[in-house]
Amino acid sequence: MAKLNMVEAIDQALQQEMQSDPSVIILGEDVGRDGGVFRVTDGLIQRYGEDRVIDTPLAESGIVGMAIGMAIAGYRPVAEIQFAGFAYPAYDQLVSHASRMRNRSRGGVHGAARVRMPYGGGIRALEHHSESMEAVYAHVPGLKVVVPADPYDAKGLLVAAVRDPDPVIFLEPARIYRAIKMEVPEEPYVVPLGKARVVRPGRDVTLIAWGAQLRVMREAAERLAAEAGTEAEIVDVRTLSPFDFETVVESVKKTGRAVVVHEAPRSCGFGAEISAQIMERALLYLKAPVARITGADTIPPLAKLEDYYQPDAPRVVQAVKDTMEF
Amino acid sequence: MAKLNMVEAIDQALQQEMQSDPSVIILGEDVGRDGGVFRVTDGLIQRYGEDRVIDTPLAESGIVGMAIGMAIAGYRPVAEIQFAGFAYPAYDQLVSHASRMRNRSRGGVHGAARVRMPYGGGIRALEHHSESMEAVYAHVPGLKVVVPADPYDAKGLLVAAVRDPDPVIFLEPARIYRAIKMEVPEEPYVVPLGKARVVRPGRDVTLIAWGAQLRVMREAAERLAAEAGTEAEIVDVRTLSPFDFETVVESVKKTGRAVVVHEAPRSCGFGAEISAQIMERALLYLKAPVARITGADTIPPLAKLEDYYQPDAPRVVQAVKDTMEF
Amino acid sequence: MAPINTLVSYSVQSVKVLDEDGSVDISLMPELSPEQLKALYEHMVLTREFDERMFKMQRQGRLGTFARVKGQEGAHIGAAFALRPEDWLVPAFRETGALLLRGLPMQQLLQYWSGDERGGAFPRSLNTLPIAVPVGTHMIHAVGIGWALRYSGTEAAVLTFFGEGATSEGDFSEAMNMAGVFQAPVVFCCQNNQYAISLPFTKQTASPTVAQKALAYGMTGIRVDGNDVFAVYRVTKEALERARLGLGPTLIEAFTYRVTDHTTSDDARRYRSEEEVEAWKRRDPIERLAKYLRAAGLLDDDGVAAVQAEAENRVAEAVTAFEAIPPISPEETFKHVFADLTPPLAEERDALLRRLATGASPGATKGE
Amino acid sequence: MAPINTLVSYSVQSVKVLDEDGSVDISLMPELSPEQLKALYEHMVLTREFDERMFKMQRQGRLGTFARVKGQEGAHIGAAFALRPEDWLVPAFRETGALLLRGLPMQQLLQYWSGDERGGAFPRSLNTLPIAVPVGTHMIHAVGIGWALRYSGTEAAVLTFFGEGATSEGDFSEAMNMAGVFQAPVVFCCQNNQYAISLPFTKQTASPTVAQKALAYGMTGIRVDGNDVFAVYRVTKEALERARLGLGPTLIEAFTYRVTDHTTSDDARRYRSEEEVEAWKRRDPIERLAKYLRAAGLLDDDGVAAVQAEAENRVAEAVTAFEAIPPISPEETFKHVFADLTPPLAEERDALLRRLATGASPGATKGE
Ligand SMILES: Cc1ncc(C[n+]2csc(CCOP(=O)(O)OP(=O)(O)O)c2C)c(N)n1
Ligand SMILES: Cc1ncc(C[n+]2csc(CCOP(=O)(O)OP(=O)(O)O)c2C)c(N)n1
Ligand SMILES: [Mg+2]
Ligand SMILES: [Mg+2]
Repeated sequence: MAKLNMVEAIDQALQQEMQSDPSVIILGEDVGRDGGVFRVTDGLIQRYGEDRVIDTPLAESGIVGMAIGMAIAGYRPVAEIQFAGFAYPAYDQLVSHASRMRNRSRGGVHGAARVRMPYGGGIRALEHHSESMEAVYAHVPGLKVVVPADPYDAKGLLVAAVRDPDPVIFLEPARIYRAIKMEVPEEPYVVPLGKARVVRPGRDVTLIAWGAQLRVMREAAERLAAEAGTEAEIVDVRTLSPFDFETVVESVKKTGRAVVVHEAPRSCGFGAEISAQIMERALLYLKAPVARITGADTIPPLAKLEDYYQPDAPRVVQAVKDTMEF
Repeated sequence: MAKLNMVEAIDQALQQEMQSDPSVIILGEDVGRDGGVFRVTDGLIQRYGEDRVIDTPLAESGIVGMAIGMAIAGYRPVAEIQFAGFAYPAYDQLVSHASRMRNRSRGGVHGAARVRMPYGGGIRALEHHSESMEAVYAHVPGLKVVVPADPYDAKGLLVAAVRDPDPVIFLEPARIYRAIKMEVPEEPYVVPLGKARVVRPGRDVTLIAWGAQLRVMREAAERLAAEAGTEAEIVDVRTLSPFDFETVVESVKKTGRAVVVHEAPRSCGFGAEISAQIMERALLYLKAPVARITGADTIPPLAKLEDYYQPDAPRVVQAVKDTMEF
Repeated sequence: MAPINTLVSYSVQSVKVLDEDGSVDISLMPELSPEQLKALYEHMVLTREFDERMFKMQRQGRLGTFARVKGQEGAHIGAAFALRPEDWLVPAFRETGALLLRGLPMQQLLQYWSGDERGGAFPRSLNTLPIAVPVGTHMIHAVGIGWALRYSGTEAAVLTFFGEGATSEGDFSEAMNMAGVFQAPVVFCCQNNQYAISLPFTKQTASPTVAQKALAYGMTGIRVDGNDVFAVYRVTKEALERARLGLGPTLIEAFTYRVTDHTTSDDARRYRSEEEVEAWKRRDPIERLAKYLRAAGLLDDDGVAAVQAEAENRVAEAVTAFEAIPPISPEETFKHVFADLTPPLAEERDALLRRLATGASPGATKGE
Repeated sequence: MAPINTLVSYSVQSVKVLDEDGSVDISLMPELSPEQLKALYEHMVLTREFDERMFKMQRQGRLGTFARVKGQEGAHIGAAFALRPEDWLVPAFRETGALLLRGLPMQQLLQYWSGDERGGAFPRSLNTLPIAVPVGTHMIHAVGIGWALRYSGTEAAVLTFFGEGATSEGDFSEAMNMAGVFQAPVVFCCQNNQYAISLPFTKQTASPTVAQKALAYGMTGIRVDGNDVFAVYRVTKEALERARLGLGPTLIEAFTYRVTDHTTSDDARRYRSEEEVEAWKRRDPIERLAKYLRAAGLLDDDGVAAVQAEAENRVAEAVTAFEAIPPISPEETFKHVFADLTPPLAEERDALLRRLATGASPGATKGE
């Protein structure tokens, strides 16, 4: 099996889905000739031409709106927004149309735009390039929200998203685009939407995260095992909407403790939803309050202060220790 | 003291702030000649003229963007978005600029647009006219989010918002625009932002809500007292951001039980944040999990099914009973 | 060296075929058979009758807020009359006549405006999108559909409607620009009824016409008298044909007037004069067409009465059919959020059904 | 009856003053004193030198990603040269020369591009907004400021810059339309450098010029040769004067070329040919101005060398000053979210400070 990083895995997923399904269309800023600013769509225009890999004008609302129209007409558009921080102009199209077209027409047509975007911090970028606003999509009925944490999942989840009949916000953690290489099967496969997974079993505490934070979790778990003999179970949420509460709750029922980690601002982040659900579904199992390790409720800082904003292993380790001693 | 409904109270607040502060400017669709589609700005253009009560073209992003420019230039713009369901085109201006201008310029300039909008369901309106998306503002660092629950607060909170140096999303529950009349002092007064209030004391359970749900809470509390002898304490959150966790947590520490109510979709609604904070700050006081009574994670239904979506007193009563028996 | 150089020159044309006294400019008159002419007339009368009836039902509390089309029948029916079944229609919310012309059953529209989402289930065969309430946001869907038609080699086009107020929204500009870039087979039809709720056209934009907005996108723009159903039909037909042939999009400004309130929630007397409204009522598109038909020997007093009676009948039947529709069940809210019910939604739905099973019925708060 | 009626006619002009060989059209040459001419030249050279130095520093890892302005000095410096101190500048991100001309200290710009937010603290007296990264979204702020200037009776105007890519964003259209409606004293200056990252202008819009986009808003639009600093200056000066007099906004398209990569993260060879770039390098705006100055006896070889040496000195000083800036403290993140620290933010800040006090330092994840 070839070892791929996330960029390559996504590129491969797109290439294979385009190959097997002529209704798959790519569109976005610089996705064609340039292969995307992160090279995620590299080589696709050479294979599939300008009509299926569309370099659009600079207009995010238009990109998503056009994708909705394509979906209505029976295509499977995969739109790219260059950075999640530039997706807000398309928020109206997502909330008012993509998420509702099916409901409005009682299933007659649907607005299943698949919208990929690099998101999250840790890449020392300019203002607006480090946004983690997954919660403002997860709160919208009718949108699915997916975040892969490694190349294998990135391919399988994206294949699932492309084949899914509903609009999907597919958030790609830019920080780990090239940071992880792993074996990725050559043939297409599906990692189903709506299923979390336990990536490390453990008995003492459940660590819950998605995307780039999974690496932080793993490091924290190793340290905890080494430093304190604490065995952390790690759950990769993978799909924020629909949320797989069963996998999460089952783990917490076992461990009795949970720490949720995300880099998005704390207030009203998806961690709050997870925390609330754990209380609702497993209060009597809890030996300590569910802790949240998150970004601050500040504007994500520029490069020099970014590390102070991002959750890191020491913070998680400390939070787990506090939780264990509660 | 005159008895005013919320529309009149807001109109009066705007009028008085315009009177005392020449930098206060109103802008929005139909706010002038028409006095606003809900008549909230009725009479203002006659008093202050077209230059201070500006009928804008139909462009929400432009309205908020222009307000940001006015704020930069030293004015206090109060923009109206006709319905919260039409604010999404302005989401980018709010997230990318209003909330960040101060931070970006290190305090040199600021984007303190005050953005009023009718929000919420219960008015038997068309699609998009019943939105309760307060959470997608409360999640944005740098925005304040305020929801009045009665005419007195509407006036005092709006005066505070107009005088506040930061951008404020001021959500007016359309459902109770004219449903409540109460004595409102003629002279201007401030209800400070960031302070919740206990509107009904009680020992057994804390009901937490904002906006139109306060009426539902009161009815539920009366029924609970009558039917079950359960004395509910009601907290009106008033400001979602910054959130007054102290008032909420203090109440829950006393009662040991809490039910949060909102009509917004459940997943990632502001109720999740409150629930998570209660657990974080008061787990050991809890006799039952914090319950959430909310709208469903569906597209808000049209008129005929609206009542099935909106929280109502029977649902809250039941939730409290379940909580009491936990 | 040519220091001041004229790079490009443009002009904006306006077209009128049918005069207010019913006479036409033969050189511009579109080809329309007597049957087509009568169909046009019948359809405009039916739409007006339906609009009147809906208004009454709204006042009786049987329908919710809706947007009347009275006085604008020439504009949107004239345009939609040029559509073929394989074309697409992407409406806003003030095109009742166009929707009916596409074959949408009247009772379904009543159902929709009564607040029953099942009314939005427009038959898929109509190639017609549901009503779009957020102003200006739907035209880009027409571009996406148009792209798909072109890409698939389908000889069909998309007609999308919107008001002049919608042209101020950023999405209008993005849709126009993308239509230009992708040469999408889309006809953008602006019903310029001169008001966006209370805002008059002159305050909506400093541009003297909507038509010239096309120039920003390298597109053709043209203005027609929107109360002249022949002009609107002719111009739209040509634009659709060009679109179907791959010759690109067109912007049509149908200059008309909203003689009623903005919606049933509005009171237009707050912002405009009775005289202005009366003057425009005299330019009624149906009257104008009737004059022509009478002069052409296609209509007489009996014909007028018959068409009116038939319209009333059909509307009455639709109202009866509407009233026979069983009430919508609360489960409907959960049905089409996603293609398949997700586990969290199933949980929420089940909770609702359990509540209802215990006899609980949703209670509005006291005193409302 | 006038069936086909020309409603309005427009043409789009282009202006050129300074030829590629350095000769000027006297009839169009703006009034500029020898001092002003020299200042223009010095400033363009300084900007280029600074741009080169920043590029080197970026490659050394001392700065983050930034957008070079090489080849576009004529466009944005020519335009900004027409500003008065009481005017406002609302920049995008590719106007280094204009920012420096406003008086922004070079070290502050270095600080900003190095990822230190304190660099955004542009002195309030400069009437200059911070850099706007989201494309197309800032021009509406210029309209709000312009509205305020006009309302307060201040005889001043606003100049806002953006690229041709920005014209595809809906916000551009909303800003232009509102500027037209409110007759805001705003000059919209589009640096059409023919690329938006990899997308060439011809695919950005079907409109042959940016200038004609003004017609959609009842505004005047004009194209100038953006590598002709005299033409840009002249046209901008006139537009600003009109604006200050309350005669409304103008759209200026400065037609130029981005001879470098889009940003330091880009590789332009992926999407355009070396020949194209080379051809445009030969139209360099600084060279062109130098030819004129030489012919006018205002510059010679020594002068060129002296100006270059002075630019190098000033840049070197700025780099030294930049390097002396003490590191930013983590507390800064919390300082300007709101005017006053809110209780929840104070709690978060205190938690961070407590962590740091225990000696914890933020740790990147292993293997990064
Ligand atoms: C995005 C958005 N903003 C505001 C509204 C409220 N609204 C409904 S119709 C309307 C005016 C529309 O004017 P125009 O486009 O001219 O169409 P008309 O109603 O005249 O047919 C407004 C402001 C809306 N529906 N959508
Ligand atoms: C809203 C938004 N979308 C995408 C981007 C990413 N991006 C940065 S610059 C750029 C191209 C801008 O092109 P243009 O407006 O012509 O300006 P230029 O870079 O050529 O000066 C893009 C797509 C962004 N910054 N903002
Ligand atoms: Mg209109
Ligand atoms: Mg460009």
